[in-house]
Amino acid sequence: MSWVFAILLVMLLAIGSFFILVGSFSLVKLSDFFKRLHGPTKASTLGVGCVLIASVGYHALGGTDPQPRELLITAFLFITAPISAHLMAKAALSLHMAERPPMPSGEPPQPVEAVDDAAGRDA
Amino acid sequence: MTPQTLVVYAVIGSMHVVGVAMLLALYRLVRGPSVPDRILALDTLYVCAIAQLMLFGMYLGTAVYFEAALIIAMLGFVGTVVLSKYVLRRDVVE
Amino acid sequence: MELAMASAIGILTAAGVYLLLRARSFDVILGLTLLSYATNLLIFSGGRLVPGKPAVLRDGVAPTLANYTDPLPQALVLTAIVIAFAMTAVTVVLAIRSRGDNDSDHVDGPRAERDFLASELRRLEEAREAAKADDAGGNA
Amino acid sequence: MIPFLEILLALPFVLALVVALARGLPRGATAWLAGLAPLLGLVLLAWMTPSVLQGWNVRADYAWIPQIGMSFTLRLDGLAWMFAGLVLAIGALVVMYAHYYLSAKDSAPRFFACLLLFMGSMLGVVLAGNLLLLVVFWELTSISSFLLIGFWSHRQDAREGARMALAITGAGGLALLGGVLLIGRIVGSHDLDVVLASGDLIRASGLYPWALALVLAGVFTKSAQFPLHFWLPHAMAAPTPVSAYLHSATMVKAGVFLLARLHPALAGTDLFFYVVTSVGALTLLIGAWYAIFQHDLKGLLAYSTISHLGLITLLFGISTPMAVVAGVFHILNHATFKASLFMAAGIIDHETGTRDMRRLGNLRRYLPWTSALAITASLAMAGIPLLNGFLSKEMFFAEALDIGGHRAMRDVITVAALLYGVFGVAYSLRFVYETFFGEGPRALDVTPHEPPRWMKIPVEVLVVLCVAVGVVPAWTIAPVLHAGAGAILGDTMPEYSLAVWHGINRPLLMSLAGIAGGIALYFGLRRLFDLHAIVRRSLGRSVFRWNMEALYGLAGRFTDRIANGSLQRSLLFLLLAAIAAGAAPFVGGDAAPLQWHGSQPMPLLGWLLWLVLVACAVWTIRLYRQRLLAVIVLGGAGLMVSLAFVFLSAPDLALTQLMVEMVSLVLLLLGLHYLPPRSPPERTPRRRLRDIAVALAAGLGTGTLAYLVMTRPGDTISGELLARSLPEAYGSNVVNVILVDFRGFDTFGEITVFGIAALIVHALLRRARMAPEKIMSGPPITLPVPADLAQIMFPLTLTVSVFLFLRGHNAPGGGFIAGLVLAVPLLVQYVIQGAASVESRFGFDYVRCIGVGLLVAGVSGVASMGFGVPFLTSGHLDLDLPVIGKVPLASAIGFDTGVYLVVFGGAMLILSMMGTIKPSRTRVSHLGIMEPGERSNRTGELR
Amino acid sequence: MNHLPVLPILIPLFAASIALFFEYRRFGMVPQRIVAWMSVAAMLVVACLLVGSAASGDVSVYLLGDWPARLGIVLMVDRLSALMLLVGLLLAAACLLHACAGWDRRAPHFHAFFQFQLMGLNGAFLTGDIFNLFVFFEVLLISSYGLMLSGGRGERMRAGLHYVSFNIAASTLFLIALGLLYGLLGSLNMAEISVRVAQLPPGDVALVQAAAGLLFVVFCAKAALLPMYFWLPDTYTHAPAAVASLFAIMTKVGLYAVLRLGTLSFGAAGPLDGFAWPALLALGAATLVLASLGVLAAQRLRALAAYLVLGSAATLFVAFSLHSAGTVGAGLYYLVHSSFAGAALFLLADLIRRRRGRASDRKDVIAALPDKTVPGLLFLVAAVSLAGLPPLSGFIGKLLLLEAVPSGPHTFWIWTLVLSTSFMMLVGLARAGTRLFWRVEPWPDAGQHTLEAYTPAHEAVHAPSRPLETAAIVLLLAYGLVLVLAAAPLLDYTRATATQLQAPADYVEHMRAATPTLREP
Amino acid sequence: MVATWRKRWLPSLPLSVTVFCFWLLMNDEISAGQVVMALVLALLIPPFAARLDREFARIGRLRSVPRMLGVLLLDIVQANITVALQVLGPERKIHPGFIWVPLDIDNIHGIAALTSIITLTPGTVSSALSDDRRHLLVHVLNLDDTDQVIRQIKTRYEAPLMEIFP
Ligand code: NA
Ligand code: NA
Repeated sequence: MSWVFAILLVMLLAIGSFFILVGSFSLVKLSDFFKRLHGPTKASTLGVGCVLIASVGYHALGGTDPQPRELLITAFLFITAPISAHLMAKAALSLHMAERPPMPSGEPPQPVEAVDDAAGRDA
Repeated sequence: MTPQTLVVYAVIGSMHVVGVAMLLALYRLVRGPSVPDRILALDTLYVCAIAQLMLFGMYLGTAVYFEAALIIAMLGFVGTVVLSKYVLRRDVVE
Repeated sequence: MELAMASAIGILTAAGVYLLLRARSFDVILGLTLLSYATNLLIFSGGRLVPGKPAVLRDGVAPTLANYTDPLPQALVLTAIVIAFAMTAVTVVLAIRSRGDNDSDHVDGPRAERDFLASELRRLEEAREAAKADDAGGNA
Repeated sequence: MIPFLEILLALPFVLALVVALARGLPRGATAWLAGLAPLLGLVLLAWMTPSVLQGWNVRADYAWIPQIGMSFTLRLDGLAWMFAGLVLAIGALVVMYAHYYLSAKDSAPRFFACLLLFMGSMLGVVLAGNLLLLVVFWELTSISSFLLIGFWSHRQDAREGARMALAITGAGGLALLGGVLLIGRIVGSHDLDVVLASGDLIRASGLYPWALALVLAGVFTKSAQFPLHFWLPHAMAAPTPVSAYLHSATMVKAGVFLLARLHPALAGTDLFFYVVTSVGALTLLIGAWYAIFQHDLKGLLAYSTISHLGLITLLFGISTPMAVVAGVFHILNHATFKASLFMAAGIIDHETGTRDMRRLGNLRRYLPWTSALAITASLAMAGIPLLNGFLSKEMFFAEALDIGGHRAMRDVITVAALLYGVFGVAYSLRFVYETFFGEGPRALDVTPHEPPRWMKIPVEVLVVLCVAVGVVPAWTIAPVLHAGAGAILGDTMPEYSLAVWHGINRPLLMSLAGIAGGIALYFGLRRLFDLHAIVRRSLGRSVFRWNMEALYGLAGRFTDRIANGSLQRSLLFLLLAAIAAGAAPFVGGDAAPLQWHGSQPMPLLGWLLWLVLVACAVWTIRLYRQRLLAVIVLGGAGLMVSLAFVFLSAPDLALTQLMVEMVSLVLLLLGLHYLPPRSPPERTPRRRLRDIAVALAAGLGTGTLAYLVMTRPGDTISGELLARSLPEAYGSNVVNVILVDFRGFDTFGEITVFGIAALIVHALLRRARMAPEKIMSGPPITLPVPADLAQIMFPLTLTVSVFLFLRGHNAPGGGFIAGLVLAVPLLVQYVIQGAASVESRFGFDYVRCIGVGLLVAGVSGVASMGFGVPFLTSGHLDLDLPVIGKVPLASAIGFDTGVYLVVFGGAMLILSMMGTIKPSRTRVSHLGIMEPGERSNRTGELR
Repeated sequence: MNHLPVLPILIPLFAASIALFFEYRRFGMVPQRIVAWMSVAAMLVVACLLVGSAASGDVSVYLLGDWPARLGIVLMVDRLSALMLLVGLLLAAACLLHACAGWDRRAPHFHAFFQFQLMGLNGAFLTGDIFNLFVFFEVLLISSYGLMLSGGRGERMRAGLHYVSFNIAASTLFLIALGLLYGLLGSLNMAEISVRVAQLPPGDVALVQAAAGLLFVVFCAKAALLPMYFWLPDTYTHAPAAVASLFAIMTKVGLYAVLRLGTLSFGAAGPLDGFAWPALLALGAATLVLASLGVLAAQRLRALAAYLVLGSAATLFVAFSLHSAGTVGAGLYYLVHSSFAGAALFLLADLIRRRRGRASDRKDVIAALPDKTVPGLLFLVAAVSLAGLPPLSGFIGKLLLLEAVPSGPHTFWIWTLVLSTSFMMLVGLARAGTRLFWRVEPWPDAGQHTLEAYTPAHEAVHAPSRPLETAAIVLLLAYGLVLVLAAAPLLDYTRATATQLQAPADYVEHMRAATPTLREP
Repeated sequence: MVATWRKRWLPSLPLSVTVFCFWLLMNDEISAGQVVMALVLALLIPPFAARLDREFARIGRLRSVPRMLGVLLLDIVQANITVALQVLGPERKIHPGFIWVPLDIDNIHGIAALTSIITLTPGTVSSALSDDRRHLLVHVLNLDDTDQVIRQIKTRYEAPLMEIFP
């Protein structure tokens, strides 16, 4: 392995882990659920993506795994992350009716009920 | 120091960083306050786990953890989906 | 490393046992789940803790315990996980059937539930009495 | 050689069966069938009489359990012959009497079957030549007498009397068993001949007191000796033929029979003498005294029976040869007059509708012949000369006066004997006077008259015997007595003369004094007290009842308090037992000290993950009352466990744990829908503290044990597994090879468990209608975007599933994981698209899928058996295909296919059943408590 | 290749799988019943053959997967295994007969569960591998859950929840013990474990003992020993009849495991030899006393039967804990007896329960009992047998046990215990019998309460007479009769079994000597 | 005839191709055997999976795919950095908000793709689709200019997607 590749890998790893960290950090730092919801997308796109690319490169160079199989992981993440985010947002919206913006057409918000026990904040 | 060891150090470092990220997610998981927060935290933990797996595979120079990472990427969202659906409707399968 | 594993096993066990002793079916199920984590880790560590040597044979590496971890406990844990899952499924369904049929999710059934409600009422009553007494005392 | 003895014994049992089964027969036929047993038995006995009288024992021997010296040995010696004759003869009379006695409502087959059963058991007792066999028949008499006493089962006194008799005599039987076993230990055999020949050995043994006590416990309970006599009067609730039989010739005589039987082996010590004579004397007096105050004819007779049995016991206790002779003689005499008296009492009851002497009287006017018979028998009971009772009583007096060596005892017994004479006359007089003389009868519903001719015949026969024996004993009873007593005494048989007149001697004077005293006592009592007003409660019965109630109360309290049906208690004790068992080896004086070994160093990352795991576990506890939150946090713990597996070289485990984690989460949420969202608060802090203590102890214990094990150097067979995995099982993922090959059998069981779990879920939810905790308003939500995305996922996940399945043998994966990877995406479809939509597109029969899977796995395992190798032996084949090249095929893949199908089918069955529970039409309020009007529908079953 | 040892596991597996294809609603009950009976018959034949070959003292070894015993899983058939197998199957035949009276129709998947249950039982008796024992325990437990719950509702669900939760907790403990044992000894083969225990360094003995102790706690919990029997009365009371009677063998599985491991793995004159017996003896005795109190206290006939089963298990603990060849031999005889007699009483209790209408099998409620003659007789026989009265098998069992108690300090109190508890059971059974069969109308002085609870004859449910049910009970009681008549040969067998258990070296030798057919040893 | 056959056995060529590539990518070596296996799966799985389809994909021109992917990649990187800076900076500078984005695209696959893209781009999360599928609710982490966000979404993503999924 040459230094060039090594440094490239190190950079990828650094970027990746940085964004993963920032993603989690935003979970802790931000004050509102919808703000926090933006965090994991960073982790699952650029964060994990960089690590995966690093992994592809590392295994290809090391000969342990010639195929760029990690791309499949990215593919799956790119399909599943929106599903998760969409549903979490929907769930949160149903709990926070007040924050829900009115429909653009002016009709009232859909009466989405929330599960009352889910709103419970622990004592 | 060889390029190899440099990368290994970087991998180890990254693993620790991701570990810290998991701790941060843990904070949200146990603190809440709302249920979607916890769901989000669990989801984040899963995402971090993928990174950990890949990093550990690099550290060992083996591909045996690929399947596990693939599974998390492919199905880790199931928990999130089901939990969110529960919050939305209680009836997970309608 | 063993210390961490053993302490984790211990904590999971303690948590599981505590929940196991609760009075509601769902809590018991949660306790059993925690216990099964502890158990799986314990069986697993019966093969000693060997990081980074999965028992997937590689070319050119002698198939000995020096190069690979002990695979047998892993196989045992796999079986244990599956069985624990099967049992969880049965317990959950049983819990909902029991609750559906008996109108109570108390593990000891509706009678225990009635006892519980009665004691809750008594407690409330006592609290109210106490409050009243306090009021009276305050007024005096 | 005709097996006479066997036939003799078998007759009653066989006929009992015949009578019981012959339901449609006329009553007369039933009675004749029943009577056949004693009659034929008597014939057989007569056949064997010559050899018995010549002193030969007739024996029959069959091995039963030779290992413990239990054999089916029958043995007819003089004593047995005498008793058998008594049992059969009186049995025959009782059958005859009973035929007329039983009313149309009573089930004759049932009665006679029980009676014959009892008769057979009694015969067994007297014929048994092996002590264990004797115990068998002994307890059979208890059981069959229980049935007889409780024959009128609609009456509470009958039920209680039966239970009391069974309890007391049954307990005595158990004691006897203990005694017999002890004798067996001393002698080394249970054969009666051997035991009887080993008297010295037994008496010399240190176990003798125990053996004696236990045997006597059997004897005394059976023959109603004080203080366990009280069951006998209560057994009077039985129909009179039963009383006549049980209390004259059989049940109670079994006790004294045993005393006689084992006399050679046990008697002859001071212990024996003092215990038996004093119990006998006490019983004698108490029975007689109480008899005076009974108002019920049968009650009076019962107490008199107790008294007479006391007398017989006393005689055997005295143990001199003459006393034994007297005892045997009195057994015979008592049987005859007591049977006739009971029958007479039965006739009176039958004709007047009452047995209460306070209402009877003057019956000689109405039933002259019966009265004459009864009066004669009563006089025999009182011991009036020229009747048989007189002879044995006089022998008793003679023996009482003749006791040597025990001066004090002699005096006591002499006084007792005199009192016995007095009391005996008094109660006999009361019986005669208040029934047949004086005024009355009072307030009867019927006018009494003589019973049917045939009903009196048994009484007549017996009374004639009383008189005959009393007048000419030497011509009538002498050979019988000789045979009976001779069997007990053997060489020590004394010279005695049976005659009415022995001149004026002290016994005669005692007799006369007794008669005079008795008359004086009865009439004196009558003058002093209103006898009719005295109501005696049975103290014994009260004590018994009280004891039983105490026992039931104790049992009830204990049982309720201990096994109170609380799951928490069950679990608590399980945990405590486990903690105790785990800690026991390390506590105590000689326990080995623990050997601590060092731990491997742990990287920081490890501690980070450890922290996550532990925090998740602890917060699950903190949040457990808010169930949804607990489930989410628990998911974090599960993920961390998977990661631990990853770092500790177990990729397969990690995969499986992950998959199971996801499915479990779904499962818990599906379940939570039908459960309250929160757990109510704990009741008592003390309880919580206790639980915390137990939890900590369990955790500490498990953790410590785990640490100690983990840090020890290991020595396992796994090295060989690693070495042989690739060359012999053709797989490089050793864990998977273990699962499908080395220990494929475990996996077989595991998938069976999985399949069964799914079937249980199916069975439980198939038709269940359950009220969900909360029904959301509006139609099901649609999720078009996630649905679309998940749909893209689906074929890809299928591909991954196939991939994991095929690769499993050489890389992480395998049938189980692949099966779940197939199931989970489908589940996601259920969640996102709704059950109806998915199931309309995929017409899976998951139940059959499980069946097919199990069959595939089984068949692939069985296939190897065709090649002469064991089940599940793997084969390997390298297919050389064109284009593709070499394709390695391991037969284990067939097995894994089965696993795959079972897991997929099982997981889907569970999840789809849980997802598609039919909601009950009743709605629940937000508290989860149904409104009152809706309760009827709550069972959850479809109508 | 002699495949006999594996057949008792495979036959029910295949039968169950096939039964899954014949769903009642489409095919009716007949195909399922045919499958079930063919399976039971085949297993009975196999079991007889196995008993025949084991009787000679031979230990059959079956190397699954053709791996040497230490690597793979091994099935071992010695006298004990063969006996347990046969007893279980004979019992199963009667239960199946009872179920075929129509109860199988009401419980979805009954026949599949039933066959799985037999598979689990047979597997547990046959396996020579301790983890495989766990697996078969789970198979038999989970199928017992199925049998107990399928088609049920109401209280049975709650009782089932108890049963299931308790057993899962116990199974968890089982796993913990196995994990520790494997970690300490490095083997799962029961015989191999005994060899390794014998070579244990002194410092590890206490650890192994702790693990073995946990294991024994599990088995004792399944066998319902104090203080872990609380689950049993409730469960057995609420289980359907055929199932409750099949459960009569379930407590015996725990006992089997105690006996097997106590004599083999942790016996064999190793450093652990006999470590558990004193405790088990004391607990067994205490359980026996409590069980007899339970018999007295039981308000329902089914609870009474449950306590009798409990008492029989406790008696067996006493017998086995004395660990002499004589007591173990006697205990095994008693085991056979109590399985059959207990099962018979459960079936009978159900019969009575249904005939008494809403009074059910409650002792404290007076109710008419239509057609009581046959049940009454059967009850009499079962009660006499269970109370240990002559001349039935219970008496012989207790007699053998008393006879076998070695002379020594224990003799006195064990005799007292056995005899006095027999007495209490006798009293309890007599009371139950008189109340159920004799007290069929209230007596005149009965209180208002009694009169209100009274179910007169015309209100009693005339449950359709199902001849198969009675036949099943008669069959079970007939087994008892055979036990009486064939006591001597059976005792020879059980004593030989005990001797074989006491000298496990031979067993270990057989295990080690077994060589794979194709592979290298 | 051919159409029904195709619909039944080869319901979606893109899907078959995807499965084929997926298989080859997933395995650690490409051999003849693997290619055959990939072909088999590519033929077997889509008919099976297609049973789930509610609305079949109408796929138009694929010309704009590479360009759009490039744009997306660039946006993801750029937005990641932006959002990272926002998160690390003081929170008061963040002004989040919801906006309803009116949709012109009506192909459900297109909508799904658009939603995914919006979510995958840090700073925006698509939270709900109106029942008539005409509006998409988007949460924006830092909402300075509503119209600009809407415009960007519509031009950068919706337009090319409408080409791909007409
Ligand atoms: Na549902
Ligand atoms: Na985004």
